[in-house]
Amino acid sequence: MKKKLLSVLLASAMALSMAACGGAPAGGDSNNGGNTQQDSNGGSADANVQDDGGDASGGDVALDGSYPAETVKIGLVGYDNTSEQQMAIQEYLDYLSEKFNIEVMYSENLADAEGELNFISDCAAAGCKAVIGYYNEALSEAAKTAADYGMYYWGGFGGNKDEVEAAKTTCGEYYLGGYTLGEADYEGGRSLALALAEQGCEKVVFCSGGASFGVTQFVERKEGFLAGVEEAKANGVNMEVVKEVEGWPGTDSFTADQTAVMGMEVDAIASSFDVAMWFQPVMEAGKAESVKLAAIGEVSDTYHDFFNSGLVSVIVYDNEEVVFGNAIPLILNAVSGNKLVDADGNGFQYEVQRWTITTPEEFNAVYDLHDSGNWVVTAEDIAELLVDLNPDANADTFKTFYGSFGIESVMQ
Amino acid sequence: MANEKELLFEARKLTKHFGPTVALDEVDFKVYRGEITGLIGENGSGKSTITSIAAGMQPATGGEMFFEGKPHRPSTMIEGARLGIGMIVQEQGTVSGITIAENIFAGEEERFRVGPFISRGKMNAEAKRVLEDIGFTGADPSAYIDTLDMQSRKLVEIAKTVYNKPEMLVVDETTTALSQHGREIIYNIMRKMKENNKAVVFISHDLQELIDICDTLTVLRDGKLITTLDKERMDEATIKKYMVGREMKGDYYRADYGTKISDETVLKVDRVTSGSGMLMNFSMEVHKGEILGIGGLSHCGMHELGKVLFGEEKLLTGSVTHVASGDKIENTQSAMKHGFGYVSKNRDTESLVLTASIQDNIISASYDRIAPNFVMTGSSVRKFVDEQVESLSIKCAGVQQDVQFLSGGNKQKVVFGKWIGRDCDILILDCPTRGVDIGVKAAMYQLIDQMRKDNKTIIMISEELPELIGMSDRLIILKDGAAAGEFKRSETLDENSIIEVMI
Amino acid sequence: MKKILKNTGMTIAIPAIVYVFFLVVCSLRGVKGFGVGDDFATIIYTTLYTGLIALAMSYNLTCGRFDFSVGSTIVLAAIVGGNITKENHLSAFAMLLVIVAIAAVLGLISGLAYVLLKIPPMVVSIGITMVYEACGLLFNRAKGVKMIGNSALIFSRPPYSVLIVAAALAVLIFLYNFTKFGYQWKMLRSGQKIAVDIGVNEKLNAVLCYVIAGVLLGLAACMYLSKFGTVAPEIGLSSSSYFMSAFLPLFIGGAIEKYSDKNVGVLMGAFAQAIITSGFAKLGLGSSLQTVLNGVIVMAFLVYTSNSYKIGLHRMYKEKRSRALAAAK
Amino acid sequence: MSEAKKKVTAAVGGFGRYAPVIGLVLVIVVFSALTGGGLLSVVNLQNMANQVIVTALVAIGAVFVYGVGNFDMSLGGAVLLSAVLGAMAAVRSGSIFLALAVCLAVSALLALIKGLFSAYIEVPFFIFTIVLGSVISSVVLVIMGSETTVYLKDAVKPVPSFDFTQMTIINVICLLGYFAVCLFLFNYTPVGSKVRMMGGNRISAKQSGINDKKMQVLTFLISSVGIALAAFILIIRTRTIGSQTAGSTGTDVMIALVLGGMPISGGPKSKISAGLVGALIVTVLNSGLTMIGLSTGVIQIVRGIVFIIVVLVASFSYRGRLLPR
Repeated sequence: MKKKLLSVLLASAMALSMAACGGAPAGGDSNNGGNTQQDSNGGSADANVQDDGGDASGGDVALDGSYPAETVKIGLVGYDNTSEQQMAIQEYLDYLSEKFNIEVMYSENLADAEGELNFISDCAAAGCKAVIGYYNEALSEAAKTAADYGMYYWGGFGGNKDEVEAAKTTCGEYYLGGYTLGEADYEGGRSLALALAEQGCEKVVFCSGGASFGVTQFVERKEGFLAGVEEAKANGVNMEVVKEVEGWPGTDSFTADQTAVMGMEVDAIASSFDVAMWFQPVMEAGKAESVKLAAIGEVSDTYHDFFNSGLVSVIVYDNEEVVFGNAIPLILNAVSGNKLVDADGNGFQYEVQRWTITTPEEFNAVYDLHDSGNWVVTAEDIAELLVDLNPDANADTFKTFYGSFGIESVMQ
Repeated sequence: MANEKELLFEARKLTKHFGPTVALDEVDFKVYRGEITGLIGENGSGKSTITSIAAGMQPATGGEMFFEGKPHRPSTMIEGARLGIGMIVQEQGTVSGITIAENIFAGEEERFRVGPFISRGKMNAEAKRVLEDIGFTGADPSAYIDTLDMQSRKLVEIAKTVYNKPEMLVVDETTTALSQHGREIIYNIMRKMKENNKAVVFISHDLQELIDICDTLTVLRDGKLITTLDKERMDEATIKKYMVGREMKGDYYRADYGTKISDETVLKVDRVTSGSGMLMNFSMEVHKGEILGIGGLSHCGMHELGKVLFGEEKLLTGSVTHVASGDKIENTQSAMKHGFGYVSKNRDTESLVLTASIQDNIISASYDRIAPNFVMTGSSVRKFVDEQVESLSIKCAGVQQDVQFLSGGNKQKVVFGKWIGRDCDILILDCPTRGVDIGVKAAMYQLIDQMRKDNKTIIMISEELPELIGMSDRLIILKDGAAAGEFKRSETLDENSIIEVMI
Repeated sequence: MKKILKNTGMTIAIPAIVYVFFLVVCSLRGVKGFGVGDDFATIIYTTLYTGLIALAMSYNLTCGRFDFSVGSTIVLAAIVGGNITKENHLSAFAMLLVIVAIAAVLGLISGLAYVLLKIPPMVVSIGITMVYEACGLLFNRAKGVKMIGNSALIFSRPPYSVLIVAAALAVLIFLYNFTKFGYQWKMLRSGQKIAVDIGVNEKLNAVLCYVIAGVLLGLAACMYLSKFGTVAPEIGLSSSSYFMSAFLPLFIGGAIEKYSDKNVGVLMGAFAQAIITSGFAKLGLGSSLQTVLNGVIVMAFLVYTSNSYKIGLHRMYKEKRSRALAAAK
Repeated sequence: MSEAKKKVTAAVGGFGRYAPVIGLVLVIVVFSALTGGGLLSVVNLQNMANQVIVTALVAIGAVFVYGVGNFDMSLGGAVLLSAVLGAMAAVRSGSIFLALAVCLAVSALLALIKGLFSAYIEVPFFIFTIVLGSVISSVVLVIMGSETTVYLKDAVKPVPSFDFTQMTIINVICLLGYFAVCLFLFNYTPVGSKVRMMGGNRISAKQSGINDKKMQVLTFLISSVGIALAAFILIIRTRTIGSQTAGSTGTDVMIALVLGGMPISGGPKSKISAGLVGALIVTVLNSGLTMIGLSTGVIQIVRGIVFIIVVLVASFSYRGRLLPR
């Protein structure tokens, strides 16, 4: 009898605590410590010339992790901890957390909206001030949950206009805005197809990855790719998708399709996720020269030698510093009380460029930069965009700065 | 004039307790080389206990054993076999899914090692020789043992024991389950062992068999050694006299005789053949308020009859009809609906859930009674269970205690409590007092008699003749699946006339 | 002689029937080139790869021990072994040894965990899977292993792949039929109590099963690594996807065992599974539809194997009933 | 078993019964220390309340299924199928009540299928559910076809959305309501006792008149209510149901049951509190580990080791000579 009493007692205790604190967080943002007005110690920093990689000539605050005074904890919602892009972002944010007093928490592999919302509420519990929606399944609902917990939310919902509007209404001041590459994933797929068309590839194989499993990111990339193929056909290149390979490597059906492709006359293999698992079969089939590989991928050592050897001809690359790194200045500004807002006073959507790398020189330019340990967007550049450190920083300087980055700018 | 044979095995003051029950009470037992020593006694007399302790199947509680003059205390069957004691038991000892040869040489594979290999060919050849040795030529040793029927599987087991060339071979009631051909094989083995100056301990119910084969016959009763008869004094009458011996204590069983049984039939069994076991075209009727005893050797089909009556056994032909309602009993639910109750022979695996509490076990047959409107309040459960625990005086540390921690007698009381609580009209009891000490047995008998007085019908299946004689109004004896004889309750009824029919 | 013919006939029956079935369906649907050329190469690879995993599982599953950590052992062995090979530029054969050794040790650990903790195998293997997957993630900072173009990756192509599986099969047939371990394993499978009473050391036998499974999984890891050149760590028990396709071969192997040898039976099952997958791919069925059909086939086999004893029982009942009726006349 | 051994097993068995609650308190104390009180902060308490819901609902229902000895690995699949079809119904009709009805109907249908296979066709239930799980997730993909994800916002009529407090209240009502019903069924009606007996020894349960076929179907139906509620809450809380929804629920529930002290093969030691206590332990464990900011790999190692330790403690009460299968 004691046992049953105990479990009923336990359940009611939990219910009481939930009901008690049920009402608290909705309204005020009592527990995120308000916005400590960090008054920068006078002397506006001289607007430094837009030279990337310049030394720390920004504001006179040393970028050694002491600013801002109170550590800003940030939660990053990620889909797959082992994906190249997410690891690249992690590396960049590690670099920034040495320069600024920020601490980034990464989610476990998330499979569904519920997991995403749970992680966001975990971040709140861990005292995060903001959430970076790198992976987003629940669209504006994720932003709303962050706002409910009094946390800022950064995320462009893949460029989906009405989602951004929805987020603005539901979250008000907590929505920081997000990048748009037009329809991010859709554009990614399209530029992949167009780049291959330019290189005169006609018979193309497309790996649709999670499209057949209903993962939105991959579905849009597939639609974009097919649209790109139609566009290429319209202006003269009779390009056609000869085979679609679904799913992930390791399953029997993927292996079967892969062998079938090796048996076909193919000009190029394009993949909506990384293309590394094709190197081995293509080389074994001795088609390294005849078949070009293209992917929405990363500038990383995996592709380095194969890009230079010509096996990989196209990489559609979202530079993690430009596309995702811009969350940091937005967050730091918001936390320090001078949130960057557009005309109507809300978080805003801003254009960013996606880099389509088609030549080894372009690839090596970015690769060597990273290899030598510095970055396209350095901490000093970010310091420029912080109102605390540079009073005349505002939404427009932010937009022009990040909007200007294309592959060419890196080449100078 | 027993010639002075060499003493092979001796047990001095061998005792064995199973909790409160005394299975062996300081027994001195000798086995000589070149002799077949018979052992006889009713179930629970301790004959299987002695031999299983000697073979190493279970440890003794007290006393010592000597084998070939050396102190003997085997901890496992393999150790016993290595020391030279082979044992053939009743239960199935072969492993299905592997070949006959693999069964014979189970655990002995090293014998056929040729370099890294264990040569299958050599093993099969040797197995063929072993089978021929005991005259069983019908099987190919490389075939799967599942292809053989029960009889032949037992012969394979015998071949395996003989192959280990034991100094002393124990045959424990194996002949009852075998056909005539199988029995011949065992008899030859025993004679050959005797010729090679080895020893055999032969346990059986079949008096005639014992008389033909054994040189000496030891009679056991209630864990005590009564006497040892040599060849001359071995005849059925004297054996039975010693076997029975127990004076019919008045208050032990039912005292009344000649009570009138109502001729209203409660249950009609019509030409029933059961799926398993030996039961074939069996018919009988059960009258209201009588104790119907059912006896016979352990494989005569009586246990399957118990399951048939309770709807547990698949019927190939015929039917069991509950006369009052005219319904046929197809499954346990319909049986219980008509007020049937069933106490199974293997209590721990079929009548009880050992890891569950006493309370859960007792209420497990009477949910409809305790919770008519689906709600089962703690108080109604407690009342129901306490009533049974008190009336049966079950010794326990509380109703929440696991049944596994109770003694044999108390476990049996819990089973009885389960069915008495349900207030069944017709109770099927299969070996109700098996493995229970004398004190609890007496209580059980009072209880059964009391139920009879409460006008309940009881069908008691038992392997113990004294119990059947003492308790039942009518007694049916089964042999090889068919009714071999029926006896009415009377003072003069004794075991001899029953055994006549039974064996 | 006749018996041998019957046995070999029955052994190859299932894969043959499946092959013919798909040949017919493909030709009806006008799909050319089923099971020829490259398709056949894939069928061979999938047969050997799934066969190795099914063989590894068969030694534990038939003894009632479901091992959840099959997938995580493959991943961890491939990642650790692959990186060691890459750093020290080992030869293909050396890589094989390293990966198989690591997998064998992993098998030993999960075997000892089961035997020493005496917890139901299903439960302990889930704990083990979590730990192995996490180690795979932490090793090389979640980058897994990338050995693309490395000269050691030769085990997915016929001469080598067939060689290592043939060698494994030979060893298994030897172990299964001619060693003490094999005899005792067969006894423990259906007669656990009797075997232990007789004195068979069940603990040693169980641990050996896990080590053998480890070795086989090591071979499978080499084949996977050679095929794709890269292995990413799995997390959150998702490594269970590796053994999904092993069920059908296990059941078919169980059915074929009487006619030849369990290990050959399991490989035949894997061969049938590979043909089915290749057939589906050829007919252009979507991958989700394939999983559904595969699942249905496995369920059908499940129902057959678990109820096949009833046929024998039924025959016995019928025979006894006729005997009873005859006696009653 | 020798006298001494019996006493030891009884004592450890007794301790075993309270181990889960002690485990829960221990986990709470350890992690609130490690997170400097953060674990029990107002925000985190309510965050955990939301996270415990799905696992707890399914785990409480699963106590019945595991209790009779059926090891069900397709719980995640069942939640997924109910959630997807429920969401589709919500989108087409705009009413959340229809969504709840569809969830209940779908999971009840699945329960009947499982009951059919486990009681009447007698297949090795454990392997059957693993295959069933993978088939369900593929069937969902076939059903969803091109739609890939169901968003409540494109519903015909705007589906009522719930703000934070309302959501928490709904969670509490569903969880405590379902827990109370299951507590009543398990401890105050014959159902619980029948489940315990069947799990302990199916032959003797059958011989006591317990209809094992009907009971198995009943346990699946009770568990299907928990699954339907979990699916419903998923729909109204996340308003987005994709094909990967409830991917990890199956294993989370099993871990929760084991941590809650539920014997894996069911039987008399099964307790309804195992579902709730276990789910709380898992949620506190996950939340605590995330808050300390460990990397994903380390979190899973800790979880794996805690899992094995708790199972070891719980398994002290049955120590046979033969290796468990």
